[in-house]
Amino acid sequence: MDFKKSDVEKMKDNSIDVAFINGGIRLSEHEEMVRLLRRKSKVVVAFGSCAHLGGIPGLANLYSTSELITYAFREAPTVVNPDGVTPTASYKAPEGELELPRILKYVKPLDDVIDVDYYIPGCAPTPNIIKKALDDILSGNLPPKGTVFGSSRALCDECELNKTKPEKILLKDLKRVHQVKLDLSKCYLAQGVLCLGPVTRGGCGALCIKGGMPCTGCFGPLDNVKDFGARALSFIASIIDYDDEKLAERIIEEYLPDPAGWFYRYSLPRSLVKGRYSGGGK
Amino acid sequence: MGEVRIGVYICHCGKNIGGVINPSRVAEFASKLPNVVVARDYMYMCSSPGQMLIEEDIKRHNLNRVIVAACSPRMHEPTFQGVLKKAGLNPWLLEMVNIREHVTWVHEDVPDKAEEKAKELVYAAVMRAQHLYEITIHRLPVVKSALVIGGGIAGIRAALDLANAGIKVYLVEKKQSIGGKMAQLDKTFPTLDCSKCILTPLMVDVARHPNITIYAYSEVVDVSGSAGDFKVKVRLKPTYVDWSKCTGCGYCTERCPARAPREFDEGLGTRKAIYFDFPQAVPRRPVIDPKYCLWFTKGICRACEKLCPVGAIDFNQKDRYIELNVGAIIVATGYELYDMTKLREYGYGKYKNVITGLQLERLSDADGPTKGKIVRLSDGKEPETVAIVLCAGSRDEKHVRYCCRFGCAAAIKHIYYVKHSVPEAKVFVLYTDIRAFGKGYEEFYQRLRGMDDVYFIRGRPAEIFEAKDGSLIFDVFDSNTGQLLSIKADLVVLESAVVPPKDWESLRRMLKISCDPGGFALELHPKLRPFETTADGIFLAGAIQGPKDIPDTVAHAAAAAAAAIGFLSKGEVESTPYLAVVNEDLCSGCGLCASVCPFDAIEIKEEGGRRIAKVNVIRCKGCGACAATCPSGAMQQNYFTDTQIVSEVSALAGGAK
Amino acid sequence: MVKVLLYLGCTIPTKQYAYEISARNVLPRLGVELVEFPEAGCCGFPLKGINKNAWIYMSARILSLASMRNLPILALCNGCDTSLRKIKTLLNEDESLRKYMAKLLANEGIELHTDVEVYHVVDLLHDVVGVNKIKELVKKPLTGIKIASYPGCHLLRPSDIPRPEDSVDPRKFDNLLSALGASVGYYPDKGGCCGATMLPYSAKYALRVVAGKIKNIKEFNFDAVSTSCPYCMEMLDAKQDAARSEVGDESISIPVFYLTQLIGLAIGLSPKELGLSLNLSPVEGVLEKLGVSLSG
Amino acid sequence: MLVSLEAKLINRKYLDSVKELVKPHTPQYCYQCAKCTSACTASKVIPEYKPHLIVALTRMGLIKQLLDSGIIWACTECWKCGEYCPQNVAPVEVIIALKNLAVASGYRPPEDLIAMARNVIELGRISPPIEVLSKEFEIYSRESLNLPPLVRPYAHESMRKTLKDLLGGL
Repeated sequence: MDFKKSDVEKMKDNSIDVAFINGGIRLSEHEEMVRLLRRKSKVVVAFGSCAHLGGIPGLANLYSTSELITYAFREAPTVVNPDGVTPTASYKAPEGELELPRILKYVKPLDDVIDVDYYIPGCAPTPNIIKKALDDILSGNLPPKGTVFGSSRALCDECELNKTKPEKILLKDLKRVHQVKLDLSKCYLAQGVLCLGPVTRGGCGALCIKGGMPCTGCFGPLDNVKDFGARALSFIASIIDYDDEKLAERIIEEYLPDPAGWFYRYSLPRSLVKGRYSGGGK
Repeated sequence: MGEVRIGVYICHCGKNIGGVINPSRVAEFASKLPNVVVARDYMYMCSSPGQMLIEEDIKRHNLNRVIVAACSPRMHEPTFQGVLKKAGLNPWLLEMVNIREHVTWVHEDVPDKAEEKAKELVYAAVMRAQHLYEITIHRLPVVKSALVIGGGIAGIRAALDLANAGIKVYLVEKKQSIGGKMAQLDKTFPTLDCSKCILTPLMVDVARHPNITIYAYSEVVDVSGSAGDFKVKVRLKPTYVDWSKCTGCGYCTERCPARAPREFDEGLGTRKAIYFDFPQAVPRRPVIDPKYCLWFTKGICRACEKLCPVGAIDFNQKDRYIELNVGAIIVATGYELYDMTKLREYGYGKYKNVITGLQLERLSDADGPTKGKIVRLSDGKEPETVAIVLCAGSRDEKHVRYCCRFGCAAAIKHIYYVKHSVPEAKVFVLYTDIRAFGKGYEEFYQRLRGMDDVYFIRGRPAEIFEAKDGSLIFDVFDSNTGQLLSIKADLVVLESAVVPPKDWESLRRMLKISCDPGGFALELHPKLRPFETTADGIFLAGAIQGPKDIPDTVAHAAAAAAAAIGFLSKGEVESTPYLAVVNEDLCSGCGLCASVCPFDAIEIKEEGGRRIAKVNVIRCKGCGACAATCPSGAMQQNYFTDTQIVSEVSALAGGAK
Repeated sequence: MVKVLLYLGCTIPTKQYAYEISARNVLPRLGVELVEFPEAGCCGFPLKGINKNAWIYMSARILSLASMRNLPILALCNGCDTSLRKIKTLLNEDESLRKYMAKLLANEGIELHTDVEVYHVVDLLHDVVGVNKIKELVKKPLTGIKIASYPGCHLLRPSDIPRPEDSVDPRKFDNLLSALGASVGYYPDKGGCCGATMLPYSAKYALRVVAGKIKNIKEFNFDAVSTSCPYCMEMLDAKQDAARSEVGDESISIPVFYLTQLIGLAIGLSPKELGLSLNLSPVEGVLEKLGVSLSG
Repeated sequence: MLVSLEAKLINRKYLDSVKELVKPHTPQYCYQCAKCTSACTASKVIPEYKPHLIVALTRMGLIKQLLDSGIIWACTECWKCGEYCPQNVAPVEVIIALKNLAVASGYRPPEDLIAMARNVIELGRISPPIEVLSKEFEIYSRESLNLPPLVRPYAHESMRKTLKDLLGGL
């Protein structure tokens, strides 16, 4: 369908110097395209959270394909579809039988399908990181394979508010950012606002923090951390200061109605459980 | 350390393991695993030939990892670590696999599957062993001095024992005098010695001992540092008397016109506003109670100042603070009586003639408010009948769950007091069980129950009411006679439940030691290490570990002192091998580790413009809380790093292939 | 002005008419607006020995019906008060029980709700209306009359659920009597039981309980007794003669009043408005002291 | 009398159902201090009535003997035992459970109680309104006292059905 595809197919293998691929793998077509690009490229860079970790669309992994289709084409509040038509893989039109790409069971990050050399994290990637990656690649000063561009330390390391952090952070309450008047000169976490800076790779320059928003974790985990959400959940659980299980549960119910959305916003397909949910859905 | 070279040793443990699975097949399996140089099985790995086998292999095959698949590491990990050490290897290059408790003992009936499991566990250990590394134990010298908190009989005994062993002791007591509860008692069971007669010589010994400094009327306000090197801040409360000038002549206390309820008499008697706790007080230096002193309350009088022959009165005194540096701390803060007004159905605090056992001690004491005569408090008359109620608030889900451990013996002693003071009185003892378990207690019980007009009633009153003449009436079902008895008594004595002191909780938090459900300090092991705590260098003496009578308290205190002496004379403290270790390069200084550390072992320090977590190697107890919390994986725990655990877990998840 | 559902229970509207009459006449004058609650039946208290669930079900019903009216319940009877508060607590704590009861009630179109305030006369008057307000309304103080307050078991116990009175040291009842100008005082059996629940098992023993209680009150020189429970009234007042003959002690004799009747007298209502001619104990002496005559 | 503690006399099923009914109270924790009996209203007038003994027999599983005696119906439910019990046994709750168990096992409660229960089923109250006598032997009724007439409870028919189910064949 895409005329450019045949152009690329005609190219010699390994004839592209660098391919920057963004987006997660959602359709069978995506798999095909990235395999093709891999074959033709010397270096493949996963570009942005979706390619790196699966990204926000990866949260769809909490639902089955049929649930997703039913919701998207029939139930969503903005949908008008009186006949209840949903997409099918093939369709008989007067012009002949048309085929659409198949929806995969799960969204996958890029390296679930092909070998990836480098990662540029971020949703969206910040200009400084893109520049650094380009500089390194163009100068031939290539880092070890598998490197994620950005800092090797968590965001707190470069966050200006880190020095305002009290000696101990133990929280009786969690607050979402719209529920408090945020003091922009004080560590957000110390104010009880769920900031994922401690668990997130730095390198962005703490742009969101400077803009009055806590970190939501788009740069993903650090090298030593296997599962971003599990780590995030574990550190939050550690600093919630209740001996009473019931009170702690109350915090979760009240302030974390959507833990998967909070802790795996960008990385569910990269998690150890990968969100392979097979229940009825909510 | 270069190439990984692993030796695997499968123990038969006689028939314990060998009778269920075939250890040589497991060894055969292990020999093919990555980096395994040698794998063997042996009848008793822990025997000296077994140990020798490993030692020789280490030398011959140049092994640098050893895996022993045998029993629980609780049992023999130290044994095999010793083998490694002897062979010149770091002991933490050992990995144990428990194929006895975890395999053959529990899966005896399915030997095939058991063997499969043993293999899988060995496989996981081999994968984990690839990532083991040498662990260094840090050592720090100890300060050879000790702090004893609390100057009751437990603190006194512990302080004397430590001091006699040549250790410098600081004894901090919150009241004016040391002596504690024992000083308030008239007599002690089961021998009925005069309590003060046996206690005061010890108090004097403490005061005279060159190695002991007493800080009376003082309290510990802050504890920092760690085992072997504690820094302790002590508040010396203002006494308004310059104790360095005072000679203890007592002239001031005789002439003071202001009266106050006497704490030492449990509120029954009165004392002056300037006072000693009791005549034999140590130190014999008075304090002024500003709540009752006429100068503080009304701005008049100052008689004591005018009369003091040495000019020691100083109304301008303020709090003073001193800092002590000690290697060990002994906690001997004792107990308190449970507030009997909470046991409302018995009317303590509402009816005058309902008193506590400790109040009876004061009535019986010659130095007490009645000069030793036991009387009804409402009218001062001799009681014709006295009812002693045991388990008042003890063994009660609504009050105190546990047994007070001395109420029974105290009640028996109290029968004696009553019969001694008012020989013709009738005494009713209302008990649920008599627990006369100590040495000589049963004999004591026998002696008192043989007395005339002493009636033991097995039952517990439910409600006590006041009759019109101020005596007390209640019904009690006596399961000895099977009758519901209606009793009228002139005096009711409640053998109160026992609880930790009110201000104990803040001290406990300062010391960072745990407590049991009753709030008492938690010992390291209830049977084997009852006078140590989870915090190194902090020991427990007496009732703060749980209710105790005097013989048990003294024994416990002496044991705590012996343990502290042992600790201090070792000369140095060792870090745990399971230390938390920071990869400073990865650390972002977010500080969450410090937030969760229960031992205050982590500090966030500024270094080269960055904030980095630093672990105090002596304070760290290797609990792993920081490592589990660290969001960036920079904090790892020795012997349990993420890499070690994940490789073990993935090996298990993937199966033995 | 406080608005409540007048919940009468069983004994009051079928037998203890004096309580109903005095409550209906007195409470509105103290600023309590009574709303009829005729659709409410028994609270189930007498059924609990036969089947505990029947008890829970009946009280759950009352709570739900009251919740539909969106008004607090005023229970006149101690048994009703205990039932409603106990079942409210039970249902709030036990999810499976709550589900079970919701199912039973759904059969008759009632939605289970427990979010309803329950008052008894004593705590409503003491805590909501207030002692001072009552004091202000007193026209004929009960000066010189020493009255034993007798709250009755179920105003006090079980104390692990919210109770109108303190279980060991009940004071509110005495505070109310003091506000009327009466003198009050201590007697040991104040927290004791009237024995009413023992009646079905043995009248003889139940009467001995009554006799013991009156004896204890007289020992402490009281002129009269006041209660706020129809069962206690039935035992102390109606069964007083029987109790006297049971133990053969002529001294067993004391006037017994409902709290509401005494308040009524103090604020100047007539004996008729208080149903005083229905009291069977010798109340005439006290009335005479107050200058009130039954016939008048 | 000698009670033979044969295994078959100890009725675990009864004991378990009592334990279930009295939750969160704990008859198994009773250590026989008899504080309940010291407090008990009924014990003061009925010497053979002893709550601690009822709990002891229950704990031993000797429940049939207990139910045969009928003594449980003497409880006044004054709740003093529950109030003062140091082990949260709450004998009154045990006794209520035993009463329930008795009815469910075919024992007959006192007749007056049955009559009350029947009235609750049929009328919604333990009795119909009655005429009362004053001291002067005047007869009074709700009507003569100008009290509003009583009505049947809400949804009486379905309530009857539910109650009949719960209360069994009384």
